[in-house]
Order: sequence, then C-alpha cells, then structure tokens
Amino acid sequence: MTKIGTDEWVAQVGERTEAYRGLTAPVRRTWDGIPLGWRFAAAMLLVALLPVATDSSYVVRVGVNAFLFGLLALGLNVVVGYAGLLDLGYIAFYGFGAYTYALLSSDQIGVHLPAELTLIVVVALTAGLGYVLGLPSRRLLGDYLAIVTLFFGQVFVQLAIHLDRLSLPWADGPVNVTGGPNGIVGIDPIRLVGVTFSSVTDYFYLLLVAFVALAVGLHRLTASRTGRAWRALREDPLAAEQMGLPVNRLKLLAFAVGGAVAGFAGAVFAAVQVGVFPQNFETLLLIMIYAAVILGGAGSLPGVAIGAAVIAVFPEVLRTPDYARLIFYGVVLGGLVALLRPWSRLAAVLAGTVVLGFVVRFATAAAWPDAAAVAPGGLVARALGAWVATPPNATTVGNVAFVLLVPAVLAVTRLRGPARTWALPTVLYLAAFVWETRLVAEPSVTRQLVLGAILVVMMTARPQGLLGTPRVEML
Amino acid sequence: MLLALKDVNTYYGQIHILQGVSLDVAEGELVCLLGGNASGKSTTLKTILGLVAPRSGSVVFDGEDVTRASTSRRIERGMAIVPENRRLFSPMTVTENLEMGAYRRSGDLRAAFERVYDLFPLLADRRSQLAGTMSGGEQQMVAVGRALMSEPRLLLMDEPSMGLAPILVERSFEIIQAVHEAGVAVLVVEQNANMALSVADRGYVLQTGRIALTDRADALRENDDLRKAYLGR
Amino acid sequence: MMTTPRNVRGRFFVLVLAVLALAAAGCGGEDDATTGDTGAATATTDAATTAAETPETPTEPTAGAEETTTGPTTEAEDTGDGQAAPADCDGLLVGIAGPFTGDAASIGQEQLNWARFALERFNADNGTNFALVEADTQLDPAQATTVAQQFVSNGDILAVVGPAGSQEAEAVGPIFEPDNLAYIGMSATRTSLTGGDYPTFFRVVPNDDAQGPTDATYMVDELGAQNVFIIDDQTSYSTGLADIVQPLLEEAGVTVTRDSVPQDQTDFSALVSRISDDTDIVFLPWQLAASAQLFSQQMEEQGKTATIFGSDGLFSPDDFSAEGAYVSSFAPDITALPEQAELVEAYTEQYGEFGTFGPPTYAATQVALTAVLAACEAGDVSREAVLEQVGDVTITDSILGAPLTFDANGDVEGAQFYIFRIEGGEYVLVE
Amino acid sequence: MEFFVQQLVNGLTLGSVYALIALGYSMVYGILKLLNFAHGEVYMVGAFIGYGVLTMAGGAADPVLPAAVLVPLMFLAAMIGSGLLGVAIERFAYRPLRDAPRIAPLISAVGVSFFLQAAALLLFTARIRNYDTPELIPFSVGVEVGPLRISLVRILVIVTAVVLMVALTLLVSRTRLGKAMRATAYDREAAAMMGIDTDRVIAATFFIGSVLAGAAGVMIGLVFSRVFHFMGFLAGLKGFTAAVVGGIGNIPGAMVGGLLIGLAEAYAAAYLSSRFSELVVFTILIGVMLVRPSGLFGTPALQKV
Repeated sequence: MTKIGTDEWVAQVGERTEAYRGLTAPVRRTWDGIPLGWRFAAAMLLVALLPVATDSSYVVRVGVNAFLFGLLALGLNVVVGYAGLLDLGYIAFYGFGAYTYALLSSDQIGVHLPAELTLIVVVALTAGLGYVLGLPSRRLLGDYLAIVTLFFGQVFVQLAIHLDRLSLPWADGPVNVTGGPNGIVGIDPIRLVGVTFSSVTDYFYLLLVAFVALAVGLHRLTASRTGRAWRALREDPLAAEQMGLPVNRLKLLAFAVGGAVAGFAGAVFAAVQVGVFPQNFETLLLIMIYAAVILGGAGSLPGVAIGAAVIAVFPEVLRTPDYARLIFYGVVLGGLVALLRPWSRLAAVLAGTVVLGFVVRFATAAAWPDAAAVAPGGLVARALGAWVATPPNATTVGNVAFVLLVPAVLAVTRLRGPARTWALPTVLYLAAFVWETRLVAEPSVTRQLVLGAILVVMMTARPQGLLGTPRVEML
Repeated sequence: MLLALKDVNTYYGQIHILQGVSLDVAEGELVCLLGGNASGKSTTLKTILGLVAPRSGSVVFDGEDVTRASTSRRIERGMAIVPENRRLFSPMTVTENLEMGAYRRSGDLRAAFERVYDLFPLLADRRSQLAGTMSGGEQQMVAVGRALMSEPRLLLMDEPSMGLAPILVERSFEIIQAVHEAGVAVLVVEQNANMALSVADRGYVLQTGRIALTDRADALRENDDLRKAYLGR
Repeated sequence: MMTTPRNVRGRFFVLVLAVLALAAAGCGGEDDATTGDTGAATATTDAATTAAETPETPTEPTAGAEETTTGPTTEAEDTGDGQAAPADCDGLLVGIAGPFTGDAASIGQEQLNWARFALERFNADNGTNFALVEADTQLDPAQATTVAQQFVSNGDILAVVGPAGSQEAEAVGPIFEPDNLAYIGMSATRTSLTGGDYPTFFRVVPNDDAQGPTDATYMVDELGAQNVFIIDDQTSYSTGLADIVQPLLEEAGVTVTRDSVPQDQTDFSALVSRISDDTDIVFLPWQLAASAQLFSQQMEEQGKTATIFGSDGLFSPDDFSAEGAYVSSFAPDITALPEQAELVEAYTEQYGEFGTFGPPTYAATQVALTAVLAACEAGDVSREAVLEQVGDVTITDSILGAPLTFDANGDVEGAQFYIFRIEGGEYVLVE
Repeated sequence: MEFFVQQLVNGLTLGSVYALIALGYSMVYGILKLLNFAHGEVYMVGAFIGYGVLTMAGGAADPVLPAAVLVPLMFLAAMIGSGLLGVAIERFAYRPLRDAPRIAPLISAVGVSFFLQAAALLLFTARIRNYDTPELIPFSVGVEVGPLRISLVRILVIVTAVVLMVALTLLVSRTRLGKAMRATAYDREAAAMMGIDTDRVIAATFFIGSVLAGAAGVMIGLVFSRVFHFMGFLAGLKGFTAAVVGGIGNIPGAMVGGLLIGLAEAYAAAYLSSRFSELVVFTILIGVMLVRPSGLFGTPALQKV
C-alpha cells in the first residue's frame, strides 16, 4: 500500500506506459536505439544515390518534386507543427518566391540578376511578406486566422492572373507584370559561384543540400530556446503569454521562417520549370503540402520528410495502371492478412473469393460469349483475366458495380463476426470486378479515387500521422 | 447493490489510469469518493457513466451489466450527473437547460419541472434567463435541477464544492442531503474530504488509480493517514 | 494483442496458398486460350493469348509507364484489313497529356476519348499494335513538366499528343527539345508557340493570329458591328484571342468594351445586365460551350438582343445552341460531312456526344501515329526520325476537312477559318 | 434604379444558394469545430441527383410529369440523397477522428472530396450537364414590374431558400433535436452526460446541413444550368466564405453572409467589372475579419489549433 496523500503519479508514468509488444518489438527497440542523426544521414545518403542508380530523368524529377514538397513541408511545419498557427495562405509564399525569381531572372521586365543575389532577395522578401501576413495573427485566433490566410492565398492567385494589364500613372498603356494566365517563361537557370544548374539531376542535388541544411537547422532550432518557446505557444498560448514569452514576436518569427523557406523553394521551382504560371499555386497544392505534414505527423521532422516523400511519389506511382493495380491488390490482401483473425477465417475468405470468382466468371462467359477482355498487363492481369467476369457492356455494369461497391465496403467495416466473414468474398470479388472492368480503363480518374480513399483510410487509421505521437487529453 | 464496479481498468491511450478499481453504492446510500489531483476520480465517474470504456472489469447498474452500454442507456436506467464546474449550456435558457436534463424522457415533463421548481423556487422566476448570465450559486441550482429532471435513482456529483464560496459550499451539501433524503442514492466525488465525509454514509479513497482505503465515513474521519493528507489535522 | 508465432505461420501459409491460387488461375486462362484458339474463341481468351504471346512490359520499370490498349486493338493483328506492320514497330508508344481530371476535365476527357478512338482505328487500319500512354496534367504546368519527364524517360514513347493548354506547351518545351521528342498540340493556340522557340512543337489547330483577324473582319464587314463587348474567360487561350481581336476592331472604328470573367463562374446575370442596348455583338472567346449556353439564356432572360459571336472553343452543337449566334471554327462541321459520317457515328456509339475538342485530338493522334509508323517502316525507330516524319506527314482526308500538313513552323498549312450561324439548333456555314 | 433592383434580384438568387451551402458549413463547424471541405461535393451530388430525376422523367423538353410535380420531386430526391451521403461521410470519415488533432479530419475531408469528385467523373463522365430549365419553366414566365423582369425560376429559388431557412431556424430554436444540437455544439461532453446521444445529434446535423446543400445543388441546376463533377469546389469555397463572413458556427450569420457574398458579387460585376468580382469578395472578407475577427455574428475563436 502506498502512502496516502503523496502524489507519485509522475514517477509512475514510465511504469504505466505500455512497452512495445509483439514480433516487431525487438526491431523497433533497436531502431529507437540508433541516434536520429545517424538515421537521417543514412537515409539521405541512400537518396543521394538515386540519380546514380537510375538513368530515368523522370525518377529524378519525382525526386526533385519530393524535395520541393519536403522543403515546403518543413517550412509549414514550423508554422503549424511548432507554433501551432494554422496558416492556409502558405502557398502564396511559394508563389511569391517563384514569381519574384521569375521577374528578376527573365525577359519579362528585362532584368537578369545573378542567382546569388536573386535568391537572397527572394528569401528576404518572402520572410518580410511572412512577417506582414503574420501581423493579423496577433489579433486573429485559431480558425479565424486560418480563414484569413486561406483567402490571402486566393488573392495571390487572383493577382497573378490579373496583373498583366496594370495601369500605372507614369506608364503609357497597361503594364504587364505577371504575364496573366500565360505566366512568365524563359526563366534563367540558377547559377551559383560559376556553376550553372541545368539538368534535373543538378537541381536534385541542389535541393538535397538545401533540404539537409534546413532539416539540420530546424532540428537544432527545435532544441533551442526559441523552439521550446514555440512549443509552449502551441500547447497553450494563454499560459505562454502569462509566463512572459514574447508571443507576438514568436508568431511573427514562425511566419517569417516559414515564408522564407517557401520562397526559396518557389525560386528553385521556377528555375526547374523554366516558367511560372498562376495554375502552379492553386489550393490543391496547399492541400497536398498539408497532407504531407499531417500524414507524417505534425511537429516531427522525420515524419514530415516521410510525408513529403509519400505525397510526391505515391500519386506518380499511381499514374501507371499496372502499378496502381499492384497497389490495389496488395493493399487489399495486406489489409486482410493484417485484420482477419484467426487465420482459418482468412483462409476461408480467400478461398471463398477465388471460388466465387470462378463461378461468376464461367457463368457470365457462358451467358455472354463475346464479351470484351480484361486489359493485358503481365502475370497478375492474366490471372485476373481468367478469373474476373467480363460482361458485354462493361462500362455500364462497371458503374453499377461501383455504386454498389462503395456502400458494400463501408457496410463490411461495420459488420462484426461471422456476418463479415460471409460478406467478404462477395465484396472482394465485387471490388476486383470494378477494378478490372472500370477503373483499369480510366487510370487518371482511378488515380484520384485511390488518392482520396487512401487519405481517408490513413487518417482514420492513424490520426496522429505516421510518426506523430498521439496526444492524449488528460482528464 | 444499485451500482457496482468490479476490478475496472481504464486507459487513456497507453496510460493506465484506473488500476483495478472496485466500488459499490447501495440503493439510497450517500457515498463519497475522495482523492487528490489526478488520482482518477473523474475517470471513475466517466467510466460509471460510460463516457470512457474500461479495458477490463465490469460496471453493473441496477442488476444490469452496463459495461458496454451507451451513456444514454445508463441515463435511461436512472443515472444522472452534476458535472464538475456545472457545465451548463450557457447560451440556452434555464428552461432549456432543464429540458436537456430530461432528454431521455419522453412524454409530459410538467411534473418534473414542478418538482425542480419546488426545490429551487428561484429557478421558476428565472426560467427564461440565459444560464450563462447567472451567478455561481444559481448555476449550481440549475445544474442540480437539470440532473434531477430525469428523476434519477443514482445521482453522481463531481466536485460540487469546486469554485464556490464557503457559504455556497455548505448550501451545496445541504442540497445533496436533501436529494439523498428524498431516496436518491448519491455518489459524491470530492477533494473537500471534511465536508464530504460529514454528510456521507461511506467513503472510498482513491490514490493514483487504485482504491487505497474504504470504510464508513465516521471511521474514515478518524483515519490518521487520511487526516494528515486531506483534513489538515 | 499478442501475435503468437503459430498464428503468423498460419497466416503466411494462407498467403502462399492465395498466390498459388492466383497463379493457377493464370495458367487456367492460358490453357483455355490455346485450346479455344482454333475455333470460335471468346474475345476474353483471345486477348489473353495475345497478351501471353506479346513480350510483356516493353518499358523499363523505372520509366514508370505502361501502355493501355483496348480489346479490339490486339484482335486487329489477324483480322485487320491493313497489311501487317514491320516487326520492329511492335509495342511502340505515343504519349497523350491533357486535363483528364480537375476543373478542365470536360475538355480533357473528350480529348482522351478521341485519342483512344483514333488509336483503335489506326491500329485496325494499319495492322499495328501501337499504344497510348495517358498522363493527366490537370492543366497545371507543374504536372505537365513532370509528365513530360515521364515521357522523355520512356524510350518507347516516340511522339506526344498534347498537352492541352498553351502554358503547358510552353512549360514542357524545354524538356522535349533536347530529346527531339515531337509533341503535337490539339488545343494550344497561343501564337508564340510556333516560330522557333519550341522547335519540336506542332499543332493541328490554327493559332490565334489566324482566327482573330477572321473573326474581327467578319464582325465588321458582314455584321456591321459598331459596338462590341469582349469578355475573356481568364485563360491563356481566351485572353490571347481577345488581345488580338480587340485592337483590330478598334482600328476599324468599332467601340470595344472589354471585360473578363473566371472560367468557372457560376452566374453571369450581373455581367449580362451590363450589356448596353446599343451593343450589337458580344464576343466570347471561351472554351466551355455550356457556359456560353448559360450566358445566352441569361441574355434571353434579361431581354438582351445583342448577337453572340463565339470562337472555335464554342463550336459544339450539342452544348451551345443559342439561336442566331455566330461561331468560328477551323474545320467544317464534321457532323455534316458525308465522308465523316461513319467516323462520327462510330465515335458517338462508343463514347457519346462530343464538342469542339475531340476532332483535333483525333487528327493530332493520327499525325503522331502516322509519323511513328512511317519512321519504323523506314527502319529508323528513333525520336529524331519521328520528329522529321511529323514535319512531313500528310493526312489527305483529315477529319478537320482539308488535307493536313505542317508548315516549317509547325503550324497547319493553309489554315482557314469558317464561320457558322446557329439556326434552329443547326450550325449553318455562312463563310 | 431598375438596374440596381435587377442586381438585387441577381444577387439574392446567387446569395440564397451560397447561404444554403454556408449553413451546412456553419452547422458542422458549430458542432464539431470541423471545416468540412467535402461539403461542396455533397452539393455537387445533389445537383446530379436532381439531374438524374429530370432525365428519368424524360428531360426538360419533354417531361412525363408536369413541372409543378417534377421540380418538387427533384428537390426531394436531391435533399434526401445528399442528406444520406452527408451522414455516411460523417460516419466513416469523421467519426473515427472525433478525438484526433484538429487538422486530421481536414485531410480526411479532402480525401472524401477527391473521392467524390473522381467518382462523379467516373460515373457521369466529364461532360457538363445542362438542366435546360428554360424548356421546363420558360424565362418569360415571371413577374414584370415596369422594365424589371424577374423570372419564375428565380422567384422559386429565392422562396425555396427562404422557406428552408425559416424551417431550419424553427427546428433549431423550438424542437428537442434542435435544442440538443445547440447543447452539443456548446459542450459535447456535458450534452453526453445528460444522456443526449451526441453521435446521433451530430449525424442529424450532418443530415440537415447536407439536405440544404442538396437543395442548393438543384437550385443551381435550375437557375444556372451547368452540372459537372468539379462544381462543388468553387461553390464550396464561396459557401465557406459566406459562413466565415457571418461568423462561422452561427446560423443566422451564415444566412446573412451568404446573401452578402451573393450581393457583393452581383454588384461588383455590375458596377465595377466581373474581372475583379472574386477579388472584391475576398477583400470584403479579409476586411470584415480584420475589423471583426470573429465575423459579423460570431463568437470569439477557440484558442487552440
């Protein structure tokens, strides 16, 4: 019996927290034992080998996109993850950086400054813009700040579209600043200390260096006094204020740092794309950056890096129908293996699905002998071609099946026990059928569908993000 | 037994909050649950009410195992709570607040309203005032009245003395006793052990998620450890 | 939950079984095919055979692209009326990029369907098994450049159809140029795209410099315009055209009012109410025919009598039918041409109604495929060779009316604009 | 003067649609503090359901039912369909995230939004569908006051919106469900302690908000024709703006905000230029937010993200 009245709750926290269990426990414990710096260095070394390992400039370009996402996500993480300020106008800094670089390094206004200078100007201007946009954050709290910044992002795109016929009192005729919907093209490549970055591989390494530098810098910043103050601000702004933290200065600093990072990323993006256009900076991209930060786990640097990689690479992989197919069946099978217990039930479900498939396949083949085929595409497709039924009017039947499939899948997640076991083969077969008849034929649409579904599933399965720590509200 | 908790273990995330808590309340009994900060008092109440689910153990109310039952089911069966800090619906009127207390009851609420207005005549005059604009003591009446609207058999009181002036604390416990005398079983969760033990039949002491002591109220008042820890004597 | 090792083993066992079952299913399919191939095989097994015979995945996995073909394509090998293509033409690819999803999907999906349709017919006619690699750009140049890199990295892609927007065509130019990859625009009309900056770019649609003057002249000379209201839709296409038409009209002494409205605008009624009573023509260089239809309805609702004059983006008899409106187009109305009737009917049966963006995509795809076939028949399957072939392609019975050839800049030779008047829902050629 | 009044009618038409969408945003925000970015897609689905009913009835040119029956039927089907969709979205995409960090459901909402857009694209193709309302209810039918012409469709839309808003106001202030919604919005846990099944109340909130969005979808189809997979995005943004201007979470605020945005757009397009109408709207919004940080009718924000 413990002594009454002494509060040893804190002392017991370690005891009260569950330890790793299961088969992966030793691996996870060992992994936790490796210092973060080593893990990061190893990962970056591996990534640095990518352009050497492949001769596909596409893969390198996706790597460039991933790094751009990574930079943006790191910057956003400062604002959202550290300081807890929901900044939905973040994309505007990216656009502002890109347009500034474009204006100072193209024929648009006939200025071609050296890149060293331009980059400094871009970073300074976007940091300043971040500071200015941060000003309302002194008054606007929480979601209202989010909303004002969201519209700031919209205003930026509107200005980019419309500042192509600006009437200025001292100029005769309208002045074309942003190029309107046509954007600015023919942007100079970045040239630093005599080295011109011309290929995607060059930019890949430039961004790699920038990313590593920024990640290391931010990691040290997190551990610094400012980093701790930001966290205090995020957890409880009122308490932070009462403790004498310079709350407003901290907020503005976060905005400025985030803005500068995004501005730099924008400048590099402009150089990589050799052009800037208003469509580059629409809300969709903002959403994807947020998805990167949140999927990885807001506030966690490695999480943000992984989130950015996932968000950049995953949609590209989905572009290829065969890979999308592998992902689809892989995820379905993996999900079943992970979730169905005991294994005898798993076996029953899989066997049931296979048998059901053949029954339906031969029944339809007998009924409609001249039906169209499943699109070819390797071993899996051949196997599926022999298994999935192919009705004559695939589009219509596929659409109907899709409409049935969505509620069926949702219903199965609610069913428990034997009912689920019985329902699963039908649903699984229906899913395969929809995939083969309809989704394979429309890879671009499927890509969006899968992306949406994955976002929902990932968030509901792991709300705190891949590497985030669940925050428990103490009651 | 009206209410019985058996070996309840409750977690928040990975943190083990209630560690094998067992307690019971008999029909018409007034029981108090004492404990310091973060000892698990509120979690115990939430487990009883079904706002958090225990990972193991059982909650039996009125002969029915309600461990997996929803909060609304438990309230239908005859529980009601006066939450910590009262938690009134500030932008709603007194009447609307009382109505919410009787949410699970269908049919005519006039009798229930009458009973509450009899107990707190002040509320009858203030029925269309917004709850958020009332004083602390008045709010306490609304909170108790709201809980009584469902005509409960077990009233749970979470820290009834918190945030009230000493005179109102006494008033608050008078109300509790009045409710108790009307035949309703009451479970009071309190830090103010002295006050709680003065009205209770029995008491439990919760210590970092475990029941450390349980006895009749008068015996607890004489317990040395408890006295040192809570009663300041 | 603890997972016992025994449980895990069982799980693994089931997984192996499942894979085996799938593999068995694959073999079963092949057996079916070989036995049934002699007689009246079902199309399913037929396709499975072809899939089994053709060496699969001609692309490097790193290239990250996979062709999508359709059933009839593969069947053509033995039944097509054209002669068989040389063996080294096997599995060559053409990329197509367009806004297949997102807010411009109504344009992109029509383009995609017509490209697929063109591929099917081309393969059937020539006994080839070319395939398309589809890539969605959502009209975002950033995505277009990533897609362009994908195309460049896939050695089997010899020509590209698209991308759709002028700004996208500008953005991908620097990526295609070093690799000599020809890309054929089907809707990018910005004048500056041809003429040197983008040497591998061709387009089957005339540029804004060809359309603008035709429209302006017709408005002034034939319709006697005095007062014209020009409304662009804030896209690259629209502002470009409006910028050409506006000064021409002004030079001719016409009073011009200019406004602009976002392409995705919901309601035009406030804008419509600004059409003054002495405005005789409203010029809409728009791309969404359905929006112009609403615009005309709202004009009718408010009793405005000005005539709508639309650019080629509005040439869409199924979507835009404002009585008395004029629409310019770079092609005759293919739905009215007897020699294209079969084509139109076949398309409509398979994919449904269409507007103005399909036929040029058909032509562009035809150009790309023809050039690829010509190159491989000449024995040089390289991008340089295809690029040269594209410059020399002549399609005599083009879907766009006249024979289709390119001039030195990559523009259509002898581009001509037609003007239609809408009468009772019919597009009547007036010039 | 007629010009001014004409714009008033134009603005009110658009504004009522925005207001109905804004209500869904505001109600959901009020009860869950969640920005439901999938709300625009619910509205899109409503518009498609209305179109489906119209097509099944033979199309606008040659309907098998008289317009007086057909139009209410379209509304009914779209409202019920959208309502159920809203409930399903809540159940499967938001409820599992009830206790997650505040931005997690935001990403989930975006996922739902992608999914629904792509599903519409898959099922209905990308072609822009047209209700062809003038065939069903000619624009010439309506009220003519001097030079002012107000078509019947616009009157129908404005009246329907007003009826729906009055019904909603009564529901929220008078009924047991409405009171439970307010109680849950104010303090979810306390509401649960009273035995209110908050999950059901939240589902009901989603249902009602989505019903209004479905009605807005049919209205857009009737007055402004074009129905397509991406229509929800912009309308959602406008509805959201309206909700914010009014003070998010506040029901009368959403109505006023919607009308205000609609009127601002109409007057900006009519007196300035439609080129800048969006810019005008956003400027108004930012202006309102800077002067009144919680919107016109709003209560001060929560502190934590």
